[in-house]
Amino acid sequence: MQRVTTAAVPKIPVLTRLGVDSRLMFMILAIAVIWIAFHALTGGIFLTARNLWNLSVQTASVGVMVSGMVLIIVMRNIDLSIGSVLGFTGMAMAVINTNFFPQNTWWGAVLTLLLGLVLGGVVGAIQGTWIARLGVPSFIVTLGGLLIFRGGAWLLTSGQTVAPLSETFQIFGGGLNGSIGGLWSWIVGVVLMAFIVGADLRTYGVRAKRGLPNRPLALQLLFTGLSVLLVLGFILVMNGYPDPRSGAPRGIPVPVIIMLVVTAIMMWVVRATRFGRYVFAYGGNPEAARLAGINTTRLTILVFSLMGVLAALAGAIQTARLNAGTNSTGTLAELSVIAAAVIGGSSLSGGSGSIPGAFLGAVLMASLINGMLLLDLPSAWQNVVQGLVLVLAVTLDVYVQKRRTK
Amino acid sequence: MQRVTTAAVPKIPVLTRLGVDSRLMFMILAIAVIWIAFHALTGGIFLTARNLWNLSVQTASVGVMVSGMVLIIVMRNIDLSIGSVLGFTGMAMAVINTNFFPQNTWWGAVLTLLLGLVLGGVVGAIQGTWIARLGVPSFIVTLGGLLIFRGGAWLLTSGQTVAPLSETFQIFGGGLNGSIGGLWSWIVGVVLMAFIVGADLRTYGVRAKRGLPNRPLALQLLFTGLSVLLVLGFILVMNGYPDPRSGAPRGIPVPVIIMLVVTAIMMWVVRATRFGRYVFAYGGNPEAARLAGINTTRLTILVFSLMGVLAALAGAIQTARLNAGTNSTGTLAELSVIAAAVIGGSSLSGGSGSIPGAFLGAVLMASLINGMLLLDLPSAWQNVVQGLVLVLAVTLDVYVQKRRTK
Amino acid sequence: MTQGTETQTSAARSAAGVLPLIETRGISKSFGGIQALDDVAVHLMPGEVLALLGHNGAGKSTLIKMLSGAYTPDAGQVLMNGQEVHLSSPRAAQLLGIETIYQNLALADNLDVPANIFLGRELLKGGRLDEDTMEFESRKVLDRLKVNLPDLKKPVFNFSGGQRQCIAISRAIYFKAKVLIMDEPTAALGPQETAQVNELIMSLKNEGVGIFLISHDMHDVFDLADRLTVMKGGRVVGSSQTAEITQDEVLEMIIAGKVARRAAGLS
Amino acid sequence: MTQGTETQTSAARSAAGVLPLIETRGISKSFGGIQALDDVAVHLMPGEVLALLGHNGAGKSTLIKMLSGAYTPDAGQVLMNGQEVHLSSPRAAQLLGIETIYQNLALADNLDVPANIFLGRELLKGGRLDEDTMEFESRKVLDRLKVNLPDLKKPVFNFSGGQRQCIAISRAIYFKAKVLIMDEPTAALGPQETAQVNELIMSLKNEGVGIFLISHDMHDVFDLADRLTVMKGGRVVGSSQTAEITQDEVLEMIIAGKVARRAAGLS
Amino acid sequence: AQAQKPVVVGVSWSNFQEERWKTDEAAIKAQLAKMGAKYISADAQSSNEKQLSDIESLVTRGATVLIVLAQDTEAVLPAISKAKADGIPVVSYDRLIEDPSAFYLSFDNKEVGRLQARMILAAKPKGNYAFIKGSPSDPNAALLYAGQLEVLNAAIKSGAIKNVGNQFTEGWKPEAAQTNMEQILTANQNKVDAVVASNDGTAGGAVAALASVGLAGKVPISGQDADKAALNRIAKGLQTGTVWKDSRTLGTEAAKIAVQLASGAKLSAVAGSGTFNGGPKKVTVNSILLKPVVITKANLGVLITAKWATKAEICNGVTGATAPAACK
Ligand SMILES: Nc1ncnc2c1ncn2[C@@H]1O[C@H](COP(=O)(O)OP(=O)(O)OP(=O)(O)O)[C@@H](O)[C@H]1O
Ligand SMILES: Nc1ncnc2c1ncn2[C@@H]1O[C@H](COP(=O)(O)OP(=O)(O)OP(=O)(O)O)[C@@H](O)[C@H]1O
Ligand SMILES: O[C@@H]1[C@@H](O)[C@H](O)OC[C@H]1O
Ligand SMILES: [Mg+2]
Ligand SMILES: [Mg+2]
Repeated sequence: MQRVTTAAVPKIPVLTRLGVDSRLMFMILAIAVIWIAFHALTGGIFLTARNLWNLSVQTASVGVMVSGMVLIIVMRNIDLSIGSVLGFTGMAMAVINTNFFPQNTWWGAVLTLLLGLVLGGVVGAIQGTWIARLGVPSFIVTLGGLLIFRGGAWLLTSGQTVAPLSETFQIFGGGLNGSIGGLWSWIVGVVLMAFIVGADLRTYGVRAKRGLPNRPLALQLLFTGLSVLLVLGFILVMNGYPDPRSGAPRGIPVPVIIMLVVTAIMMWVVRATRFGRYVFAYGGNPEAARLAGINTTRLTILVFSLMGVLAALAGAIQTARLNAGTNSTGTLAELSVIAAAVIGGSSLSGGSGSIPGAFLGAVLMASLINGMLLLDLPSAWQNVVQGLVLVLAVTLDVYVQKRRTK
Repeated sequence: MQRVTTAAVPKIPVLTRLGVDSRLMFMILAIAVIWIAFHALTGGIFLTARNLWNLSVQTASVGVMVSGMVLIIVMRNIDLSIGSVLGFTGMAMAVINTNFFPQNTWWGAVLTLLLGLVLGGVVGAIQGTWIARLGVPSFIVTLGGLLIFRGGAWLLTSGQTVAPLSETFQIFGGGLNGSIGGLWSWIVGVVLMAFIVGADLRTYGVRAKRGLPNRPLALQLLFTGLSVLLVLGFILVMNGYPDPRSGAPRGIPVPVIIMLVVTAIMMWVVRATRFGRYVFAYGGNPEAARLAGINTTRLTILVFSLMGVLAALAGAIQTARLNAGTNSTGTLAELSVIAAAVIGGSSLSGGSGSIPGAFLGAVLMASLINGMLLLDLPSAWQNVVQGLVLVLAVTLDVYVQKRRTK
Repeated sequence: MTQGTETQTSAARSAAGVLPLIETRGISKSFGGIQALDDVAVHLMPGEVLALLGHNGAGKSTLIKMLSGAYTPDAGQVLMNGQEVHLSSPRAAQLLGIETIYQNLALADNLDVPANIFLGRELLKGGRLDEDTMEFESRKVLDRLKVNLPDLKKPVFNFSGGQRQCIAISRAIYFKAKVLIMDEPTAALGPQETAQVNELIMSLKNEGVGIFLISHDMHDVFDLADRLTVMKGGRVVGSSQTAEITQDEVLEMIIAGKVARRAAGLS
Repeated sequence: MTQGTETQTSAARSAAGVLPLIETRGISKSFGGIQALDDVAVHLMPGEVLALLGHNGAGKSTLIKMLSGAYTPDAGQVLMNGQEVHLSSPRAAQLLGIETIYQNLALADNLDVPANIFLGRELLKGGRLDEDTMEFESRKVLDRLKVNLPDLKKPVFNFSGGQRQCIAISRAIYFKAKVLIMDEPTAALGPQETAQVNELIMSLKNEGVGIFLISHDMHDVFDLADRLTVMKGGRVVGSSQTAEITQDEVLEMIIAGKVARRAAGLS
Repeated sequence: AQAQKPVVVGVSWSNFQEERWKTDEAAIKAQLAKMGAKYISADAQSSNEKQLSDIESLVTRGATVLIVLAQDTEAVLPAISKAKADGIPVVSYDRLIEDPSAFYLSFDNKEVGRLQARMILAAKPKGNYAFIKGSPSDPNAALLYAGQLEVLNAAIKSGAIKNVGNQFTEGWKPEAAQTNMEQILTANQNKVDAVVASNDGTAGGAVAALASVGLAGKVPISGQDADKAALNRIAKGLQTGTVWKDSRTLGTEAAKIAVQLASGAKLSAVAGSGTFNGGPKKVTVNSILLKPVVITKANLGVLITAKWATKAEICNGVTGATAPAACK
């Protein structure tokens, strides 16, 4: 048979071939563009150590919660209550911290936090149980939660602001004493870099030995090098913003450490644990997950409890940062968190989502707000620009993803 | 073979057998219980003509939008922008009405409304096109819309409230001159009752002639009778609240007429038109709808345009009711509307939803808020109670539905 | 692609004066690195039943999705009656008289049986959906398949595998097609239902409808098909008149991906 | 329900000293008015292949879903080795050694092949998922089916019908079962893949596994099954050893819903 | 007959987010209880639409007089005219409602803005000023800002004062104010010499931002409402001052006036009333305007004497030489 053909060379997308997640690359690129644009527009302010340091703290609260929201969304659920749970647990911690523990003891702060996290977990578990056992849509249950816990936050103190908190508790907020200092930052940084190099090389070696496909060695080295540089840059930035009192580097703020640790753990959970696998299986096909013998009820309850704990953690960060428990803390936070998750590639129809993507989504949103405030744009224009950039960034992303799989 | 059996008489659910939609029945029951409870708790205030008249007006804005949201949700989408679009179009109409048309002409009011509706339709069409053609998740596009049009509402007048509007435009809000009076209400009522009797009997006759299953005649008569009584009661209530100036009955408020007409049309669209059928087909299986030759892009754009028009209609009602365009009008309306749709049985995973259900959902929510206001509860407690009742009502509903199909 | 590069076989057919009802030339399609179809040419004559055979993942479903407008090819042409056509959407294919039964059935699970059968082509009466007539017509077409459906007005979600397949078949046969594409239509059917479908295929064939039949059932293929084409790994292995080949030779083509020695001349 | 009302046949079997591996008694199930199963009693001996036959919608899939823990019966009992068991969830059935291949395949479309095969029973190494071993083992079990899968690490969403079926089969056979339930396992498979599955059934049978095989393919049933049971409209029409009945008689049972005269004594 | 009917006072609040409203409410309740009138209320939760419904339901519940804290002074008018039609008198509370049928009782919001600006101007006559404004959807935020600018305009024109950043605070949220302040500081390399914050909640957020760059206590910052947390900050020297609107007086007055009006008194007959026409539409209304008091470190004691806050609340954690007189 004679061949009648017009081209069609099989085209494996170059990024896939190189083992690079194109979505993450795109998001990093988008953030880079936004950063550089703001840097130019603000006359060189945006990309200063000081502003990036602030940006990192401003991202922390959403950044802590968004990984939990990814799991919820992957499981075809939604949690509208997190802003209220944040406010409620934050207020509870403020009350506990100022009333029940001697000020300025380490254990007072830690115990306050723990009680807050337990409270968040319980609240989440109740909502999760309601959803999983009674089959009530999560939208309704958590909308109820939104109302109930917002009211609850007010009722705790009849609307009074609770301030100030103990100095030790304020550490969670990343204020003047809320970062780990230059030396510790370097220690963290060096450990991290060593870990990256070690892990990358080990994986490469193992795969090579087993004959599994690998990136070209040079490329792998480039990647490892870039990761190391990223960590280095991060530490340099964090240490580049001095404490105004002493002039010594501040180092990484505690809320940022919390955010990074949460993100790292959650990435690990999704990649390497049964729990993470089950969350995605359920999202892909709830019935298949059940038929495979997975206890889907327990899974749902767990995920909502986790979300509650993370909301409480964010509540601690916000309350400590503000150095006050207020009844409005966390209002509308659910929207920012859901938005960050969706920007990062979570689909509300379930089954897909990415923790690092969501993290970058949170960074993108926070960068937009941060930059526009530097420009001193009127808030109405801020809304408009934020809306436009949001839509455009995701549109570009969708376009890139489509071209890739075409 | 010997039979070994424990019972298992085939049990066709009694409601299904009688041709009654159990979900609607349940919701009506739930509303009835809530009404009666409030009536008792408020010492006989809730079920007065005056309060029900107010309740009907308070329901109008959400009631007008919720049917559009049902279609959007059925199609596996969401529209977060409607509150902002409501505010934006409302503000635009206020500006148009006060600046461009001579006050107090009929055509000025109508033209203002038309321009507003067109604006809403265009805004919706743009969002719909973005979603359908570029494949960007509706959550993102309409979240962008939420930000953009909220900013836009502010920018239209630099945040200034625009007031007062022309007296003719105020009619859309159901204020002092915004109802149709006793005589016209009776005319509407009688026509409606005649229509119900006619339609029911015709349907019954046709089905009987074709040998299709019918309700027992007595039951059908009971149902028709109940419907007629409902209309009668409605008219009596609407005419039971006198105009304080003249003492004459107010009659049905214009926004309530708008809401009822929109609901009736949308019910018809869903039941009897291809458009409605396609919306549900798409929701059930988007790929199947496409493969069946349905132009799913156009469908999506149409549905979002429709939503935009309805949001503008609600914007006219709200603005006229406030007799002012304010930049905060409609804030958080999206949440109430989505909640009403979900309470009424729309599933956020798509494919299912009911217009009358959503309408009843809107009534239920509005009743809760209205009733709670009549009680002397502090607002924080109101939030808590509202959240609890919401969750409980839907839980019961879910429980009833499950038992029915078990 | 120019006419000059047309395949010999199709040139030969044109010479004989009968144009194929539908024909593909050089169709290729890849999905993110997987070459699902590579330079595929098939054709179908009026009143002919062409069986498409091949191992799982050979590319049969992908090929017919090009013809039904579900996918667009990366390269290649589709011709109907010698004219190039652009099957850019399922609607476009329907309008040209191509009806398809998809392997995954493609039903809207939340709708009832008549709604699925008439989806996209609802009957109207006085501007509104004519539910009664659609129900009546559905009952008629389903009865031809002798399938047992307890209640047509239920959402098809919970119907059994075979019941769903019958609904999908009814969808495609109700609207008079010129080309009927059937992707494993009887895979889930019971013996009686299968017999009905086979009977149906024969009667449509006699009405001049061209039929693509994808099937793994060698008995059915040899009972029904005039000609068969075997695919492997996205390419056409070869074609033959069913009368001129044996089941074992076909099996060898499927498994080995080579034209059996005796059948080689026929392709 | 008391032991006293046990069926004669099962009493007879107990007398013979061999308890059925699994047995249902008086199972009924209805869905919102549709009686999908009505007083069904079946049993399966170790190392036996029991074919379940019947028209579309007869209730075959519904029956086996009771045994796999997917549904709970409205009435009736399930016994394993003479002991009543409560198959309250798919997990419960798995733990009792019952593995199932569902007709609708039940795959998590967004996960890759190894993730689907090991779903719910992932291999761990040092507390984390052992992806490499799972991939390796998946490859092994898939190779037994001679199926062609281009890339195991892709989400199964886009795999062809037959490829998906092979994944579902691998899922069920990887974990050593006592009872294997196969709901139309070869419906979408090519001839080579079907042959492999059939071979597999025979070897599992020889290992003493009891197998429920739902199939519409009379050839396969007569090749593989020791015994067959025909259902119609949610009830058991009759059962027979395959050796003692002809294909035509079975067909008559399926279509007429009555035990063929000659086979009547066997039921 | 009028006298026999018990007086029911319906109070429509715009929201309860700022802690001061609880105090207002308590004062109104206490006074009404004294006078044997009944108190009923509703909270519009910052929504114009809800306030309309709220007022409707207050009337439905039998309110014979209304006290309205308007969310939007224009958008509340339909409710006022409805009430008027029903013959129900209205006290416009704290925020002006430009309808002659409503009695205006307030601390003038623009005046509050002026006081805030003056307090800061006194502390820092020259330099870079940042403005932390209120909620963009709260018309009072604009009034406050207008008052602030009125005082500062001359200095701004002369170049003595530079407006280096002015941001609305979404929903008056302290956390939003904090982020806004951080960015203003960053944009100006900390060269912010004074902050005009529109209330104490937002001041709290701004102070937290100042604290994290070591500027808390060094940069003058205003407020309003005399929230307890703010008083503590003033005592600690972290906030310059606040504008105290003794909402107890306001509440008590409002209750008294409401009862008078309910028993048929003419608006102009209310003891101590004058007229006011300083609103944007220059409508003349009957009014009583109370004097807001500027509270700074120097006169914190006033609040203790007035039992607004306890010494313990104000002086919590305040020690050393810099402690204000009130805490010694
Ligand atoms: N949308 C898609 N994305 C990625 N790969 C695809 C897609 N559709 C099909 N494939 C791949 O293309 C190949 C051909 O698939 P196709 O469905 O055409 O096979 P088939 O011959 O119909 O097989 P079967 O007999 O099992 O139905 C398979 O390897 C399949 O995995
Ligand atoms: N979840 C359900 N809800 C309602 N009806 C159901 C449900 N599951 C099955 N049915 C009905 O019960 C009957 C038996 O279905 P089942 O799937 O058991 O048939 P089957 O014998 O497996 O048929 P097939 O050969 O087509 O797979 C059918 O009429 C079907 O419509
Ligand atoms: O007292 C302030 C009030 O006047 C303003 O309208 O809202 C915020 C409050 O702090
Ligand atoms: Mg196929
Ligand atoms: Mg079946």
